[in-house]
Amino acid sequence: MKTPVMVASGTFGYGPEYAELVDLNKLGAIVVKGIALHPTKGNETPRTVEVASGLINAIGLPNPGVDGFVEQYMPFLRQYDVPVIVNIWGKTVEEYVEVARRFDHVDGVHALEVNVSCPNIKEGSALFGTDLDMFRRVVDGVRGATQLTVIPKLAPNVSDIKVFARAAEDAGADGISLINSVPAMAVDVKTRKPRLANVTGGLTGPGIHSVAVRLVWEAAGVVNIPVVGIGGITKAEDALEFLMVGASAVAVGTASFTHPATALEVTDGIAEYLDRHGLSSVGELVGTVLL
Amino acid sequence: MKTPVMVASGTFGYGPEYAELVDLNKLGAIVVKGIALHPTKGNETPRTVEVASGLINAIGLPNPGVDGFVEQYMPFLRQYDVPVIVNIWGKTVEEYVEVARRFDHVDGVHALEVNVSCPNIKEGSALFGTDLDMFRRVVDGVRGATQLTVIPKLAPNVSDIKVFARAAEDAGADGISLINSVPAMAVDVKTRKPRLANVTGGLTGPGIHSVAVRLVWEAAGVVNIPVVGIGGITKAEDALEFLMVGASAVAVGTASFTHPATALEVTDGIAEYLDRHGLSSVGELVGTVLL
Amino acid sequence: MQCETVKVVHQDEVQGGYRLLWLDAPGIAPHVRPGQFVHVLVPHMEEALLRRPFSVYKADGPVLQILYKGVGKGTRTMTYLRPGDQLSLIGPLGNGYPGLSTGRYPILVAGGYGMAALYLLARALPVQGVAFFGGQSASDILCVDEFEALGWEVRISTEDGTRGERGIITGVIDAWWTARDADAEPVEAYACGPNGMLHAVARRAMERDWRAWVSVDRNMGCGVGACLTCVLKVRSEEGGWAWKRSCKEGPVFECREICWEMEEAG
Amino acid sequence: MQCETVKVVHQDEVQGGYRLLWLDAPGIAPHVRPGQFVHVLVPHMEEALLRRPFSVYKADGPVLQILYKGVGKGTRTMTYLRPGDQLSLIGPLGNGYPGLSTGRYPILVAGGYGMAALYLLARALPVQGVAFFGGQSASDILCVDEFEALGWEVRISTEDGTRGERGIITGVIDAWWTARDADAEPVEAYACGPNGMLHAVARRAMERDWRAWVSVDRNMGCGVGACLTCVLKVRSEEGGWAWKRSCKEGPVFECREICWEMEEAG
Ligand SMILES: Cc1cc2nc3c(=O)[nH]c(=O)nc-3n(C[C@H](O)[C@H](O)[C@H](O)COP(=O)(O)OP(=O)(O)OC[C@H]3O[C@@H](n4cnc5c(N)ncnc54)[C@H](O)[C@@H]3O)c2cc1C
Ligand SMILES: Cc1cc2nc3c(=O)[nH]c(=O)nc-3n(C[C@H](O)[C@H](O)[C@H](O)COP(=O)(O)OP(=O)(O)OC[C@H]3O[C@@H](n4cnc5c(N)ncnc54)[C@H](O)[C@@H]3O)c2cc1C
Ligand SMILES: Cc1cc2nc3c(=O)[nH]c(=O)nc-3n(C[C@H](O)[C@H](O)[C@H](O)COP(=O)(O)O)c2cc1C
Ligand SMILES: Cc1cc2nc3c(=O)[nH]c(=O)nc-3n(C[C@H](O)[C@H](O)[C@H](O)COP(=O)(O)O)c2cc1C
Ligand code: FES
Ligand code: FES
Repeated sequence: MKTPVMVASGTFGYGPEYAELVDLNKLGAIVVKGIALHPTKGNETPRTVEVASGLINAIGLPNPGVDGFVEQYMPFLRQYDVPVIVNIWGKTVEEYVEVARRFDHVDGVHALEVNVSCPNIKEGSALFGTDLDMFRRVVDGVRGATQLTVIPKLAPNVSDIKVFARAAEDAGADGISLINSVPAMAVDVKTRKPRLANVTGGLTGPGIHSVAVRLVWEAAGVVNIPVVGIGGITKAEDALEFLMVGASAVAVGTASFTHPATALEVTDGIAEYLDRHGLSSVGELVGTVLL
Repeated sequence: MKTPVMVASGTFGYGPEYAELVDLNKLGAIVVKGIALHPTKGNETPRTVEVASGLINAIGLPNPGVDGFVEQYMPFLRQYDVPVIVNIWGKTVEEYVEVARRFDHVDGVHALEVNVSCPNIKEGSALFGTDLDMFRRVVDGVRGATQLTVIPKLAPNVSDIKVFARAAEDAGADGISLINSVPAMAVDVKTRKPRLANVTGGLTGPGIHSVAVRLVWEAAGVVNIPVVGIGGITKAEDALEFLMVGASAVAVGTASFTHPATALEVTDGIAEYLDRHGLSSVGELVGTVLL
Repeated sequence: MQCETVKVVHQDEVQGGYRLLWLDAPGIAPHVRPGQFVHVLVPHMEEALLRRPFSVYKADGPVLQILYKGVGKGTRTMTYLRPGDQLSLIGPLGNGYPGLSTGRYPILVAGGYGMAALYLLARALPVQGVAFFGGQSASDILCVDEFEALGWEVRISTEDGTRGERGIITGVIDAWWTARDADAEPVEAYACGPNGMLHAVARRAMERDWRAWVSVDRNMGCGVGACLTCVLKVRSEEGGWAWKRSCKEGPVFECREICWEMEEAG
Repeated sequence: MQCETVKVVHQDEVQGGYRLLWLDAPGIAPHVRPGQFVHVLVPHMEEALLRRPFSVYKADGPVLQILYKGVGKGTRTMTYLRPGDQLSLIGPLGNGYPGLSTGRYPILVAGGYGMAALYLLARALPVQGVAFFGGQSASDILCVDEFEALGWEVRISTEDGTRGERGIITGVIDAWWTARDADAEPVEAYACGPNGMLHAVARRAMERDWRAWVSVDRNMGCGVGACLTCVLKVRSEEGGWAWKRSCKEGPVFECREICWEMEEAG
């Protein structure tokens, strides 16, 4: 990776959406919106609602399915010199495994991020992220189905993130990423209706940053595989916090909606920080928080 | 209660601190800062740090102990016509039980809020809030030790809040309150040091409101005892959301620091809402979210 | 499409809470087509993460104008903008209105800011027809002189009768339609306004064989097609439906595309 | 103490980034005692929840003045305040400086905004002594004329030598002390400035038998004693230590009270 700064799944489309505004070649990686075995329509609208320093979304993982994605978007993505990480999900362990298997030999796909933690899937998928046993089965299954780099993405709403981080490592994951959005809900008191058609959704944005830093710190402390820090990054300092508590890379999510070039600015800011402190690589920052 | 709007533990001192600014008689209840068996000094400084739409605190529960509190503050509080709820904590189940026993016959104390979820206690107290078995033992013990109303205060950082809500009800709690602060961390990237002496702390304020609404909704759905909604209230609408998803009362926390009179303004705002909608009591709003 | 830091040139109130904001946007303004919008990052509102979408009212050289009303947090904060203030704009966005089909007669139907949103189109169309403007009250009827100056006939209704006919605009449209020669050219309608108005236009278009382009107002997130917030249901080939992104494939749709019955709720 | 919505009367830059803010605060201003502070809710900064504490520089009738510098988010946002803008103030807060003990000679020691923070005291004290003002550069030396007008002798040092002696202010204090008559009245010092300066004054006070009141600058939450953010360690009766709240029992402490060795880190 040219930079440890990636763009997070679901917040950057499949690449083309931001290509006019952001030089894709300057991204650490593009993590595309979650892909399932078959095309999926996702939730009814409204799908997002803005709250204080946050956004709650219940998009519901609409996607063109593995084949649709490979056909519609991979030719575009292959034109760029940027690693493509496919975020995958399924409704059953078997679906996860099948999706992983299909991506195994797709030219231009560098890694699979395993979304076990999307709170917007009703059919039980949410449980993959908070039930340790189901989590293990999914990671195990995906690991067995592909030679690609496998990065389970952890849910924040668990009693002990360390247990999930270790389980991912034990199951042979090459890295972990965290956090996914935090389950949340908002009500329109005028109409007494939930603000999201799906009733609940996932909170993202600057408001969850400090929660994510704490979780990354806990998780990074118990595993030896690389950790990707995600949650509320809007500026270089936010990314540096993740690196210092133990992440080796980061991903910018919601902030791309506000400022499409956030990931590039974070990259520049990290470079300046290294310069100013006479450091030659990001690696020299990882896990250096002074306790 | 004259109003369902209380002030949350730790954000309103013991009463006198805000008495010049806020008419205490107009509060639904004062929940005082957490009290333990013996006087406690709390954490080193810095103890709080401001983040986007939030505050992270690691005060560490300094308090004058049961006897010190009763002696120093109860005479003051008895002058007012406002229910006093004492927030209690301990380092062991035995300590919780002993604190509860001592408050049992203290004149002017109306209820005990059992803080099992303060993330800033190192000696294992944090576990009371996330380990179901320890949670049960504490609530059981406190229940057995007092005739006072017992309100366990739930931690937000669990995989399934419903399990804890039901456990509280099963153990004989008279109500539950939630949420306590969300474990979080911030790093000063200039010094590479955590911004809090305690390294981690608890996030509160508007940024956690939607997470709290979701948790109250889930918890209220599985118990028949009253639920107190806490988290990020800054205006009447925020409190109304809690009521609509099933809370019977609410508590204002961090917002009192910003606007000391927030709780009174929320009370007024709820009254106006009832008026405008031709409702005669708050009860008519509880749990009325339209799904 | 680009993301440009632009400068406020001027801002003032037009009438009834509607305000006009002039922005110096040399990168974006020259490229705006009728019906396109810009995505505005409102300054001094850090706790709000999303940009706000606004149609471009006028675009002359490097300057573009937005006509808006303070309805919520973002638009109310915008009223504080002063000359020289900077803000970030993404645009031009969306597909905009198509040109007039040969042999068709153009009508415009607008409510609220929709009048502004149709101005560039009115200026670009080769033929001037009738513009129907509806509102609650006289203060909601905007830009009439501008349209008349372009050669359009403007017909007005207000619900309280303070300007034009009393009632909703579809009454005026229906009267015009009834009075119209049966063998006049077929109509091509362009509409922008509240969803109810758009649906009313759509129903008439489908009954009367008009072509009708409606610009829908959906809550938006990214504005560029990435977040899938702004989707609406359109008919798909196999008789089913599919989501389309109103920021990308819209905000303008031919009214037959939209699954109105399913959209009513949204 | 009250929570008052006050109006900005005026604001301008004094020098080197220091700004003077006049507030019409009829409820609070008349009650301010020297060394007390107000807790300001900075408007247009909704994502920041905490108020910012500022010493009162002057209080005349209903108007109080704050002298501040833009060092962070809150203070930089304050620079945008214009006459007529409203903001919420809690005050007066804290204990303030005590009067001069009989038979003592007063000296003031200040750095940065500390010069402003000592003005009301300088005006109130019955005896005028020497005021020692230290700063990085000439632009950090504030309010000198004001103090001289009150009859104080002002001695200055700057680290870069652009005003007064070159060096830190303790050098000037030490020279003054050495040159002083051995049998002059004992000293009572009042200090406000960076923690290092306060500690340096405290060391001298303890060696030389001065009484010394220092106003500490701790991060604050509530400002009224409820949150326990602003605590510092003071010596307790049994030879141990206890926390005191600098917003309530402080911000002014007699220097012997403070556990300096434990506070160094904070
Ligand atoms: C393509 C497009 C073009 C637009 N052009 C203009 C224009 O030229 N002039 C103009 O004044 N407005 C225009 N709008 C509407 C404008 O975007 C909203 O009024 C604005 O986003 C509201 O932001 P706010 O922060 O003030 O309101 P908020 O505080 O976000 O919301 C206030 C109220 O408005 C509702 N609301 C918020 N956003 C929308 C929305 N997009 N659609 C419907 N209701 C909404 C909320 O639900 C709430 O009830 C356009 C919208 C779209 C989608
Ligand atoms: C009793 C008291 C009286 C004060 N009087 C004045 C005054 O008269 N004039 C004046 O200019 N300032 C005064 N201050 C300091 C002033 O409160 C801070 O400069 C201000 O709170 C910074 O807010 P900010 O949002 O601009 O900075 P932030 O963005 O919050 O922080 C900017 C930097 O300043 C540091 N900082 C923030 N608050 C404080 C603090 N309270 N003490 C030390 N460092 C801090 C932060 O750690 C950060 O490095 C006083 C402080 C206290 C406690
Ligand atoms: C609109 C939206 C859609 C998202 N879709 C996905 C997704 O498909 N798969 C996934 O793993 N995470 C998804 N996420 C979560 C993000 O990848 C990221 O984990 C989260 O937004 C936290 O980062 P942020 O605070 O920087 O936004 C989505 C987030 C948003 C806001
Ligand atoms: C400074 C501070 C101290 C707190 N102390 C306690 C405490 O002693 N006991 C407790 O149960 N909760 C404590 N809390 C948590 C609050 O009671 C409340 O649950 C939390 O702040 C969420 O509400 P809010 O978002 O409205 O602040 C404290 C919160 C803050 C900010
Ligand atoms: S607003 Fe994000 S896809 Fe349209
Ligand atoms: S600032 Fe809250 S106790 Fe002092």
